[in-house]
Amino acid sequence: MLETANFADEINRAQHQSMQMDSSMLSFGLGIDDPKGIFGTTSGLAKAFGSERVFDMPTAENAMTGIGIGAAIAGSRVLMTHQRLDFFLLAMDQLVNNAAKWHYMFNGMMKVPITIRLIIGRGWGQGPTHAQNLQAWFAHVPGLKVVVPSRTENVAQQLHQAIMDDNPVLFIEHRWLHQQSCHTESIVSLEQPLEHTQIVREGKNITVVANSYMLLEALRAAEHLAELGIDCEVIDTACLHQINWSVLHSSIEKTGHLLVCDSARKEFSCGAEILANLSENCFGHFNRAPVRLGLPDYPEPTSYGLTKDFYPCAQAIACKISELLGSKKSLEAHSPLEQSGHHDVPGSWFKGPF
Amino acid sequence: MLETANFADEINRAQHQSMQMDSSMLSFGLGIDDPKGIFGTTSGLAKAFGSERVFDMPTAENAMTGIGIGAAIAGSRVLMTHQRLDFFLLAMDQLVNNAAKWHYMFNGMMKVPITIRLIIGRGWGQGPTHAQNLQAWFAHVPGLKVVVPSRTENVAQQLHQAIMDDNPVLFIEHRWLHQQSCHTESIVSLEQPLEHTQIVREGKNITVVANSYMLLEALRAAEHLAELGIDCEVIDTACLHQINWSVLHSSIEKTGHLLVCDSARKEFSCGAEILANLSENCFGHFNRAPVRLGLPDYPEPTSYGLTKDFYPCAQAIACKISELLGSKKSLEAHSPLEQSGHHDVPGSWFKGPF
Amino acid sequence: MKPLSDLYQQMLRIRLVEEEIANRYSEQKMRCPTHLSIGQEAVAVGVSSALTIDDKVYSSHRAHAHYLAKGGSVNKLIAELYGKKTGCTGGRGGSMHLCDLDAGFMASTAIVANSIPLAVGHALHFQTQNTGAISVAYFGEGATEEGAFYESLNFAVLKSLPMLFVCENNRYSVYSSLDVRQPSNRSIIDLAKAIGANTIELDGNDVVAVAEAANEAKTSILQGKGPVLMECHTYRHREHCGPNYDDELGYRPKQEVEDWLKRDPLVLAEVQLPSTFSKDKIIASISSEIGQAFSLAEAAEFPSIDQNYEYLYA
Amino acid sequence: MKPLSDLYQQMLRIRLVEEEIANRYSEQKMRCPTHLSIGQEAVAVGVSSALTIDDKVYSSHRAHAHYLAKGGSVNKLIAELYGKKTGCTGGRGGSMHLCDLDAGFMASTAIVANSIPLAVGHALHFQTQNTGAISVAYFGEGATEEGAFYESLNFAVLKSLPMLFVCENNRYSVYSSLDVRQPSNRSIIDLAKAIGANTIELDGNDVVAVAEAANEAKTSILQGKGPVLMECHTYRHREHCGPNYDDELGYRPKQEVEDWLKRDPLVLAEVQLPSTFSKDKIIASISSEIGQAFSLAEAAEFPSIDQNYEYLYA
Ligand SMILES: Cc1ncc(C[n+]2csc(CCOP(=O)(O)OP(=O)(O)O)c2C)c(N)n1
Ligand SMILES: Cc1ncc(C[n+]2csc(CCOP(=O)(O)OP(=O)(O)O)c2C)c(N)n1
Ligand SMILES: [Mg+2]
Ligand SMILES: [Mg+2]
Repeated sequence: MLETANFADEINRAQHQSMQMDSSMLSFGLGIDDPKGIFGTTSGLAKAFGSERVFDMPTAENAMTGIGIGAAIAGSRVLMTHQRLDFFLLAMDQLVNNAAKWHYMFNGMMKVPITIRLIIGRGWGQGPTHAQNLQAWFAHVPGLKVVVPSRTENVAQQLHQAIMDDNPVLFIEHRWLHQQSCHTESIVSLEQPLEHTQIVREGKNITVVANSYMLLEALRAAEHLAELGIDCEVIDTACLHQINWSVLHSSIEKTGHLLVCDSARKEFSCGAEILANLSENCFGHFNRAPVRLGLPDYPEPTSYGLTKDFYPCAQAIACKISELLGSKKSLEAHSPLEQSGHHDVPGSWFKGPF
Repeated sequence: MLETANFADEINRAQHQSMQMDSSMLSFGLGIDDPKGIFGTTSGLAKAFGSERVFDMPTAENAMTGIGIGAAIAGSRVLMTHQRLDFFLLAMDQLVNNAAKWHYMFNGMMKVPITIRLIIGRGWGQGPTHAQNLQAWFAHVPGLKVVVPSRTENVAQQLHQAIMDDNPVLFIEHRWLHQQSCHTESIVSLEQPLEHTQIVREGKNITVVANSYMLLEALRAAEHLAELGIDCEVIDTACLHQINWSVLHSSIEKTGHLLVCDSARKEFSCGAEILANLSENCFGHFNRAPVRLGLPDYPEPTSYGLTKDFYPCAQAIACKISELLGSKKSLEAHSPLEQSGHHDVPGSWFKGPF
Repeated sequence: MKPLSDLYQQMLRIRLVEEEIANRYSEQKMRCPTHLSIGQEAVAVGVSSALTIDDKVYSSHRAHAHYLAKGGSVNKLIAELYGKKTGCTGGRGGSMHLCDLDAGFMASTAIVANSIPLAVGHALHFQTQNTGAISVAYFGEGATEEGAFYESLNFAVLKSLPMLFVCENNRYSVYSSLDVRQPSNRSIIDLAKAIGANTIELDGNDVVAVAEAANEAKTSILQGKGPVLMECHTYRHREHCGPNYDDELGYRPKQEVEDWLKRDPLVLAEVQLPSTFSKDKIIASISSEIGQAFSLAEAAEFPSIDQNYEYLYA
Repeated sequence: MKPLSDLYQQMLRIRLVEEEIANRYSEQKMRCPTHLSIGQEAVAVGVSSALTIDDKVYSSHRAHAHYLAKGGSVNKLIAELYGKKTGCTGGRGGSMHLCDLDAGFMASTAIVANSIPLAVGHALHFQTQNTGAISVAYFGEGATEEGAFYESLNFAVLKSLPMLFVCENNRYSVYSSLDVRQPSNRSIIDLAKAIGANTIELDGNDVVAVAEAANEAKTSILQGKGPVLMECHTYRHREHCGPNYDDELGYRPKQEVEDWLKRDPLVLAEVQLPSTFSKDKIIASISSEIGQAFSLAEAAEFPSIDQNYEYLYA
């Protein structure tokens, strides 16, 4: 029987390995050494590497980010973890005015090897201030790297290489991915060079671009559509700072159709950039107008009753694709994709309270 | 002889009028009542309305923003001014987690009538942390309004209506606009309803979209191109939260060509959203692939020697347009647009030191 | 000052409401992160006893007690936890975003320390409008680590605003004890004094002490003597977030937990009550109120998804 | 400790460099915002006298004196103001972003208080690497209003980091006097004490006093007694940003300005110098050094625009 690994454990493994490989490495964040170990992702680190290298911190996100940057400038390798991306809004000055610009404005004399893990909440009443994905903000700022993982197979590789990178990297984890598993066999080695933009599923009818949890939904939709004779190419844009545009351009040249799925608000988003770039560069290769899916332009409400359609799911993706391709299939054709159980949890294992 | 008004004075006038009309209104910011009056834009306010209503503040952007929001929730109308947008990065938590969401997450029970003036620096060695325009960040966040003025004619109207709006509004002023003038005759009344997206120059060959200082460059380019027989339609997207898409769509249907000029980094930008939206909605109306201009993806360097081509100017716009339209005109054809004098100042009146 | 029996009754009511939330949480119908105030009721009740409807309150993620003590509707609270239309924010905000404007409870927010500046802004409005009311910010000792707290206190003192800062020092921020977050020789009171605030340090489980201190503070504030910071030492009985006890995790010393449980604010008050005081009758009436609140909440409709676009802008 | 004549000489050198910048600024070849330290040289020189090359320094927008006193190259400073390739950041950063790694001057930054956490982070690195060096943060009294200052100090004390905080209290933030920014009864020293730092308050225009205090502070820090905050009272002579005097604007009381000008740190030191000390000879040598720095800067090339894409990523 094949053994399986899960996403949270892989994240944990990458951290252990990195700390082992670089004895200068420090890791800190609120609750990093607490009994729950940040959804299990940091369990055992403090024990293995001691409280000088792995430590809890005051609730002071702004200065603590600066302190991480300073330690990185000084020669430590730094990993910082925030239980929610939303809390990190307090530290934008340090991130943008210092970390992002340091290497550049000091003419290459110093570098800032800091990685900042940001966890995005969703569902179970996370609500307006515990469920924001601001990947578009980070991607807009020159000098930052932004990695948004989706798959258990390569998340350890992605995190390890983010940590070992000598630049500031935002590592944006969706909370609903933590329990995802894969066969240990399929896991990519930590050292294997990153594919910044990866074709996860080949297809010839339409190019579907996604990252984070949205990629899983896109893959589910693609599996289902295959049965209906629609062949989707699904591309993972995990590394937003360095999209391999030629992969996307070739795909459009092949398929002639594009759906971009954003895991944040649809407008003024990373999805907009992808759609804009492909429109500029693949003009003449589109058979129909490209389309987008994303979150609506209001905050995530808290109530179970209000979040039903807040996140586009596999079914919505399938509908959008068949609509784009002018397929006659009705909504019902995609009902196999309907989520069973509650829409506000990733699975029945999730029981709150946060 | 016609009298002229200037941009800074118009901003000043709008504030005086607003404070007069709403006796609950408070206005504060670093140096708001100092001898220089924030480039003249706040001169006389403290004297006219007293130090209870118009006051300087501690260097504490985060809490002061929250305090402004709290006063607005309580029933004051609030205007806050930052001498540089870059300083406001300290207050993203208050802006995004409180101001933007308040009305929504409390189900319409409260409102937040706060306007935040943010000034963008450029040139004279402003450098990496005094010259950022993060309009794309603000436009991405549901619940914010974002107004980016360009013209003396309507800047008082725009600011007055921002202040009188019962929602949080970011009002992003480019420092190089402050000395711009126009005939007093052409000034729009404070009460006249805003045109969120305005055709500033009609034309039939290409649609050029811009805001902020970039709009002036686009207009200069358009004047020049007209002489060469290229007729540009120039559209001002001053209100990023509420772009009147039908104005843009109709324009594309007419011209079949699009250039979007962004006053910030080109990628992951407002320009991307505009290009994406038009590609989705005007498919089939484009004669050629749409194009973009914007700032490069590195910070503004400080040195005079390094900033020469950092900001796309009228000449660059003209070149891009003739290239797009397949015109045979060479770079030299656009040399009348070349800036006279130093490239890092808006005019010879500007003598530093900041 | 209100008689002890009143204060006790209010604490008991809050306790019973929260115990019922805890009992029913595992039914998975209250689907939002929920931070119970059990063990800390004396602070909310004591402070509120000094406030009128015109005084405004802001709070944090742990806000149920503050909301109820200020006069917030229990029906709307429970309905909110159920995410129903009849909830205090119509389901938009959940447990971490409460509001009852009729009671002068402005808002609680979920980002540590970020409602403190709002409260100070409200006090600024009061000052410029000369209203004679005060603004109150409740927060945990963890929030005092945030720059927002420091900047807010500095400004409130600078302007001598009508502002009461209430710090509930329950010694923990989630699982983290004070010693990994604050210097051992740092006292919140001394810090506030150094900034120029008036201060009162007290036993936050002694409801009478809290009430007296709050009254005294309010009087001083209204005399224009500037903001007051009260540091109330207290303890939460259950886990940081959620309905259970979690002391099996071992993050709090056993002895410490036992000592504080003995100092339960309800127990401390109970022994001082007159012998004529009939607890049973009160429990019966509260229980029926609570039962009704839950029934109403369960029966109420979810808000309509069609309204999701409402109230994005005013 | 270094002899007074050494300290004086260094102050004089910094003064003359900055005066020459001021003289030439109107030529409009130094095209960047420039904040002169004239009047505040004693702090930089006194503190630096206690530091070795291994001790690292971070500073703010007003950094020329800190940079030069720590041993930063004058040629690279002037070239940087001219935006030349030979500047200390090759023209990337300008006056507000200085760096001389050979001298242990890490960086100055242009956002108020935002280099303080960096310095603390450097101290954290020193502590975990057990290097026996200290990290220094210079900042103005305005920076103490920022939460970043407070949070940084809190963490440094919590971890007992090898950290020296140097506050230059020159009473103004741009045109704003202390009374519109900080409570009248707030002392930065008391605040730092309340947080648990060791503190020294002193006359920042007395270079010997500063040097002694810095030495004492460093000894204490290296003994593991935790961070020290020095509050140095001082005054800037010229406008906040730029080469001129601006007292005609009237934002500083005339008498105050006069009193402080009399207490010029150079004047205070000069009267204590031995009679054998020959100022003229020193001025001559410094002037030639400065003249050369300006000539080199003027003659140097601008960095190539083609390199604008370099160093975005390491
Ligand atoms: C800015 C921010 N950082 C972290 C969190 C996560 N968090 C939620 S509650 C909490 C504990 C705060 O402790 P304290 O202020 O003492 O309040 P208590 O829970 O003890 O009542 C933390 C860290 C948050 N909500 N916001
Ligand atoms: C966060 C931030 N807010 C405002 C400014 C504008 N600013 C530049 S220097 C300065 C004065 C700071 O005063 P202080 O710290 O006392 O230093 P000084 O200029 O007196 O040396 C201000 C407000 C800034 N650079 N950064
Ligand atoms: Mg606590
Ligand atoms: Mg100062």
